[in-house]
Amino acid sequence: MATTEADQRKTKQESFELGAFSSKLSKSDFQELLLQLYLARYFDVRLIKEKKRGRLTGTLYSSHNQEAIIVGSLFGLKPTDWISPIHRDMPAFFMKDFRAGWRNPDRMGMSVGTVCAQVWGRVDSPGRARDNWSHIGSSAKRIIHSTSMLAGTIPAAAGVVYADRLDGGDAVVLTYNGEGSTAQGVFHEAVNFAAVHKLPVVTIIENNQWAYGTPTYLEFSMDDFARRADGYGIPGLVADGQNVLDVYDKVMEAVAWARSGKGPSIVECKTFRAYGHGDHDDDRAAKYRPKEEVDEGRARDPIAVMKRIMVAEGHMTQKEAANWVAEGKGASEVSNDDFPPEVVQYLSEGIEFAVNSPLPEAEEGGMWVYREDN
Amino acid sequence: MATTEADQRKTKQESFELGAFSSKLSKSDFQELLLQLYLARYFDVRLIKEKKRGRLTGTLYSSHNQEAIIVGSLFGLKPTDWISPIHRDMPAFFMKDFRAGWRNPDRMGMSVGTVCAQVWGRVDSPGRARDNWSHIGSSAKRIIHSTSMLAGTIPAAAGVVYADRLDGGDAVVLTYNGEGSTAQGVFHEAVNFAAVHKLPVVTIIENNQWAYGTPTYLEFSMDDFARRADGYGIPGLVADGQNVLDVYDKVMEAVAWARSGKGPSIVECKTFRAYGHGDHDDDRAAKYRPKEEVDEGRARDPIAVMKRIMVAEGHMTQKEAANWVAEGKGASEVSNDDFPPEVVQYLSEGIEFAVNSPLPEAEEGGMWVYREDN
Amino acid sequence: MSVAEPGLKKNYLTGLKEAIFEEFESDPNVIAIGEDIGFLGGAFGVTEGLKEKFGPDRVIDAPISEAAIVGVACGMCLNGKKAMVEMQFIDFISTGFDQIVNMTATYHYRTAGEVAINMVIRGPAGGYGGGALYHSQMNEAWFANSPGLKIVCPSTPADAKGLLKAAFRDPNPVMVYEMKELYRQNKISEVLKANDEALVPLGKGVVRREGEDVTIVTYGNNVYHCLQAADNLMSEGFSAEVIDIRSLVPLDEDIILESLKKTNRLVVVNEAPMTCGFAGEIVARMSDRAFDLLDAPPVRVTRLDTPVPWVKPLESFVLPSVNKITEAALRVCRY
Amino acid sequence: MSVAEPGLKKNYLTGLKEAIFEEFESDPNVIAIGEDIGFLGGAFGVTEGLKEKFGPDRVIDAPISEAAIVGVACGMCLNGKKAMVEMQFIDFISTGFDQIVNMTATYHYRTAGEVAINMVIRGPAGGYGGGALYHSQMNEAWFANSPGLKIVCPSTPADAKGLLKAAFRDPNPVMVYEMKELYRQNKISEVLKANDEALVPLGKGVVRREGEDVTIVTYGNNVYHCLQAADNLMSEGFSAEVIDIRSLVPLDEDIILESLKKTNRLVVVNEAPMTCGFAGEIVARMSDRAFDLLDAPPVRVTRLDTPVPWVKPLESFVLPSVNKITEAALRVCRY
Ligand SMILES: Cc1ncc(C[n+]2csc(CCOP(=O)(O)OP(=O)(O)O)c2C)c(N)n1
Ligand SMILES: Cc1ncc(C[n+]2csc(CCOP(=O)(O)OP(=O)(O)O)c2C)c(N)n1
Ligand SMILES: [Mg+2]
Ligand SMILES: [Mg+2]
Repeated sequence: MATTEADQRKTKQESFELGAFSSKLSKSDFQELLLQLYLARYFDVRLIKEKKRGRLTGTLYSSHNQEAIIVGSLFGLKPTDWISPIHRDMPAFFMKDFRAGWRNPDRMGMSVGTVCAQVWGRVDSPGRARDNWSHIGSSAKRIIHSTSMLAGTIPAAAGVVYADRLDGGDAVVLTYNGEGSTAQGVFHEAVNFAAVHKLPVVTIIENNQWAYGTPTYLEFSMDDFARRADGYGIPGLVADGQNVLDVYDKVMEAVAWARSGKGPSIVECKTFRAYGHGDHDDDRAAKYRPKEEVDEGRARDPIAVMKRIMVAEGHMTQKEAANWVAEGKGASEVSNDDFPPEVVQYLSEGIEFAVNSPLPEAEEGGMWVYREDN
Repeated sequence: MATTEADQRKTKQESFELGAFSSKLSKSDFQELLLQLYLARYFDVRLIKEKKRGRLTGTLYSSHNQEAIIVGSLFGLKPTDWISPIHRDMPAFFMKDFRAGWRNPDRMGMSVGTVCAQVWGRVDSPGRARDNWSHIGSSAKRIIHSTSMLAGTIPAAAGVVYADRLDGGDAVVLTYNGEGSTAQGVFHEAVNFAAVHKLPVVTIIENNQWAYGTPTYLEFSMDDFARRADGYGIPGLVADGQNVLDVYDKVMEAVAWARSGKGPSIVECKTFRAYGHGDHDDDRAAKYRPKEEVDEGRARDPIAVMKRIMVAEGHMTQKEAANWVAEGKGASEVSNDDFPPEVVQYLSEGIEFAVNSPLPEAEEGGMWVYREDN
Repeated sequence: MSVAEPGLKKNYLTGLKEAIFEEFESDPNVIAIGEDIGFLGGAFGVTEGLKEKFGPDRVIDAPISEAAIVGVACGMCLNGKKAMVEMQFIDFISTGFDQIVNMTATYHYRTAGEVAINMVIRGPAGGYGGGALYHSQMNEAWFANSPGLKIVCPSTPADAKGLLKAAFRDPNPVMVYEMKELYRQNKISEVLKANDEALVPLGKGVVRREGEDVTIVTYGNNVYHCLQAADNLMSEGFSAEVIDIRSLVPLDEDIILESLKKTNRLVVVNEAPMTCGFAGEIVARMSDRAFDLLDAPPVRVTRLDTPVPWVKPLESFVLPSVNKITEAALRVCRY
Repeated sequence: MSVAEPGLKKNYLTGLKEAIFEEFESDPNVIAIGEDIGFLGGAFGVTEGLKEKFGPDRVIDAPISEAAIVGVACGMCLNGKKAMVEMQFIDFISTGFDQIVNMTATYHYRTAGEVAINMVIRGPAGGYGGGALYHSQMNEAWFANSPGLKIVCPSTPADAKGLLKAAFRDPNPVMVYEMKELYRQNKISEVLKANDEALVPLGKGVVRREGEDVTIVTYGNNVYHCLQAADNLMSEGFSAEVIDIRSLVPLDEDIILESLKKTNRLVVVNEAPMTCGFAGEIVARMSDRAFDLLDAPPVRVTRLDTPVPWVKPLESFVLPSVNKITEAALRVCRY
């Protein structure tokens, strides 16, 4: 699978030691994780295809190459835990609490159809198509409603678990943040608040090296972003964001720390934004980022990394690994045949639901500014 | 001079080793520093007396017991350096560039009369009495105009030296901040920006253990606030805020670092707020703060500490040290006789100027919203 | 903290206190967060005793982080709490601005009614006390232009209590502009009702003085200036009706319309800068809805378009005053 | 980046670009700071090529820190620079809000004229593009209610260039609301002047279409909706005068008054929420100053008091449209 030179180099660097949590996973857990990586990837490439076909408008913010962060961080959560995803975490909305069964309606995550209805801007989206892309949420499913305002939901995440703790709960909240967004003042205020009150807030940094057109060295001046944690007196962990198991291990460590009452932490997941900031930016990104950097950043595809680990652990044969080769390919280079059929099927049903959902009535635009009942 | 038990205990802890910069000071430098400590203290107690006498209205934010921070940090600055003081640093406005001569009109600091006119709310204040207390400044004197918005001027401080560097200057800026104010988002944004651009911004934290009625453990969760610096990849120093020489050494270290192009740093000066948040808060502060804590916090008066060092260094005799005993006394316990006459004289002239300055004309209230000339 | 002792006259600050203590008492989901509201009891003492009584979990001495304070409160509300946010001075709300207008205010709208944020944001506001630029603001217009927030501004102890209680009970975020110059003005003290009896509905104005010749619409501190101006007008032979709208959003337009039917003349008074302030909003609504009723230009008396300066001559120059209101009303009456 | 080629028609975006490049060229103290304005050239490409041409010292790709961006720019201006701040979308200004209204806007006032902050804050604004709650805002009223700021909103390429240039030259902080839906509308392209010739003074409105029966006052995107509405009105037998005020603060009241002398009827149109929006300000000023001129109620057509929703039917429901303007104007004409 190691096709490019950079990939081969990286492959050699890879150390596949399993951590405290991942070493307890079963073969079927591994298989499930891999399947989820495929699904997250498929979500991404399928939407691009839909847009190319003209079935879809609006900007797409791709999680391509960053799927291990979403999948690995969600895998060990309790159903009662909260999450606060942002623009690059779209699959998280429907992958939360996947362990309860992808199609289980009582699962503490959104249905894939709901999320697709959001992408399509239809009335069956969680917010009835009032705000776009990832700006949805569900208090019933314990997903904080995201907004455009970067880092703007971290205080709410702290508030949600503060309330939960008061009510005797043990919920943890994961907040997802691009590394660039952490320059926001409110990031500081919220993490500091969580530190003071030892709140179970796990701050995941998806350090994909770029914030739109700005490289990290113009955003902050540390090599490991996780060191930001030292400034709050809380733990800061670094995870290999391409390795779903390492993400799982580090996040679970942080979650355990949080759940035991020790407070917040930061988990930096090192990764790389494979394409443009959004799909509108793909062409420009090819100009403002050096090709070598991009090639190197894409080389360790999380699906490929997981396959290598599974082979090494004896959970997969080389032959099986060659079955669905979605890794290392852009949206235009893959077809449905590169994905496990259950993944294609699952998302297709969601899209089916979405396209059959109508637009909201115009009058809804004037509704729900206030709640009327007292 | 070590009168209370706590004082004796602290005295024993005191280590009087001179640092890289203070060890180069002459006897007259020591004398000057001590004189400046007296002056800062006298400013404080005299204003309280003026207010008690009914000559003055408005809240007074006392720097009592924290004077070593102002005096020590300003002592080694170049005239071209900038400062950004806040509510607790009132004497800094006229003590900047004191080395050029207290009464030198070309000095890069405000005249004491101007500052007194500000306290009295008269037209000869730098802002013609438009905003109160420390909310003054002077671009000619390189003092950033403070506002009420805590931490709100740190970005401007970064901007000022960014501009200076572009123009080929080597100015450093000192920003003064209460430890509580650092919880503001804009503190984070500005320090991060300075770190990214390696700007010569020295962030002084006056850690006086309280932010109004809130103790530090509810403001942040570190023992040494200076560790906040680790989160930005910049140096963080701790100074004994009661020892003017230690403040001088640590700030000069930070200034040298900054001036040589290495970038920003944080200098935490550990001190204690001797009285209320403002004089309106004196009575309440006596309730919300444990007496032992207050006694211990007041025990190492910066004037007393400096005298002990001067005696130890042979710059002062025990007898001389007993000359003006202002230390360890509240405003109601001291008289002019407890201060060197030049100090009393200097401030009295300033007050004289202030009380002879008229109020601004009412119509000025409607002026200067915009600059008219193009 | 004594709650609603019958027969005793209470001041404005006590009205606020009683509202808070009663709501804390009756609903265990009520939480307070703000700077120095616990150990100190708030800069003005509005929450004195609250932390002792209800504990540090429900009464949070927050770091100096207005954005996080609002956002944390918003998260609490998202998870079943009713959060009261105290701004130490309403002027400092600017650093929490985004969390109010983009996060909190829009929550119900963008979730299509799923989530209502039951938050109260309150704090000392207004000038006339020599507080200067950053301790005198009336910045309610920023929020009136930000859909999703309700805004009230009580002028009496009973309204302070009743509107604040109503704000707690309302499922939406409600901002309470408290007039700090009225906090301890004993001459406006009055007997307060207890519990549900004390409630004052949001969106209902009140006629403070009846009159025939001109309608003066105002709120907050200026209610008293307008009442004095009405006295002055009387001696000039004009009778002014003074309406205290109390609630800006929603606004009781009918009470103004009713009055205009009688007086056919309108003066609107408030402390905020004139441009895009709430006085202009009232004028604009009435110019449309009551066009035929108006026999004279509807006139505003507001702060000049300046910040609030410090020393008395300057402050008086820019803020509305009894004289300025009287003059404006005379101009309108004599039109 | 080509500057002012004679005879060639340029679009709105190019107008902005030319203004920036010319000002950078002619004054070495001009600096730009914003998110992604350098390597990327800005989200919309307004500053494309600027960093290459003038270097990273003068063109700063800032961290995602709106408050620091404004504050750093303010400090630069305090020390002799002219700083241009780009907000990636004007919606994100909310997180830099305090630095604008309390730090920057008040600087000249609180220093009694010592320091003027020569800052330009500009960014893409406005709806009609499906940008939803956080990429569609017109929040100019917040700043109109914050004394010390000037505010402009150009609707044509020449005004985009000329007002932006004037903003650079003005010693005060000036906010430029750019209509992103107009950025690349080639049908409004026009020939642009160069350098000083291109300047458009702040505070001067312009009559976009002359008429006799009703005055429609507006700015930004809605200029075009109003012109279309004027066509509709013509077919109903009414001739509408359309005024583009271009500059909100300061406001050219005289141009409106002059028009009202002729038409005696007023409709004001803008995109912001109605309550405390700038449309209300214009109505309030005219109700006072032009009371005797008005033969019908002055009417506002604005966004409903809601956020801007995403999908087309919803967005159209809440924003002003040609139809809504036509109807309102007809109501006024037929009054
Ligand atoms: C407060 C705020 N400022 C600016 C933006 C515009 N913006 C949207 S995404 C983005 C870059 C985010 O970079 P990063 O946080 O690293 O996340 P990534 O997109 O790389 O995952 C910017 C500047 C915004 N949404 N919110
Ligand atoms: C943004 C903002 N929020 C709140 C306040 C009110 N306030 C003024 S001083 C103060 C406490 C400051 O504490 P600290 O920073 O530790 O400084 P100290 O007074 O102890 O020197 C507070 C909360 C303010 N001025 N600005
Ligand atoms: Mg990133
Ligand atoms: Mg302090």
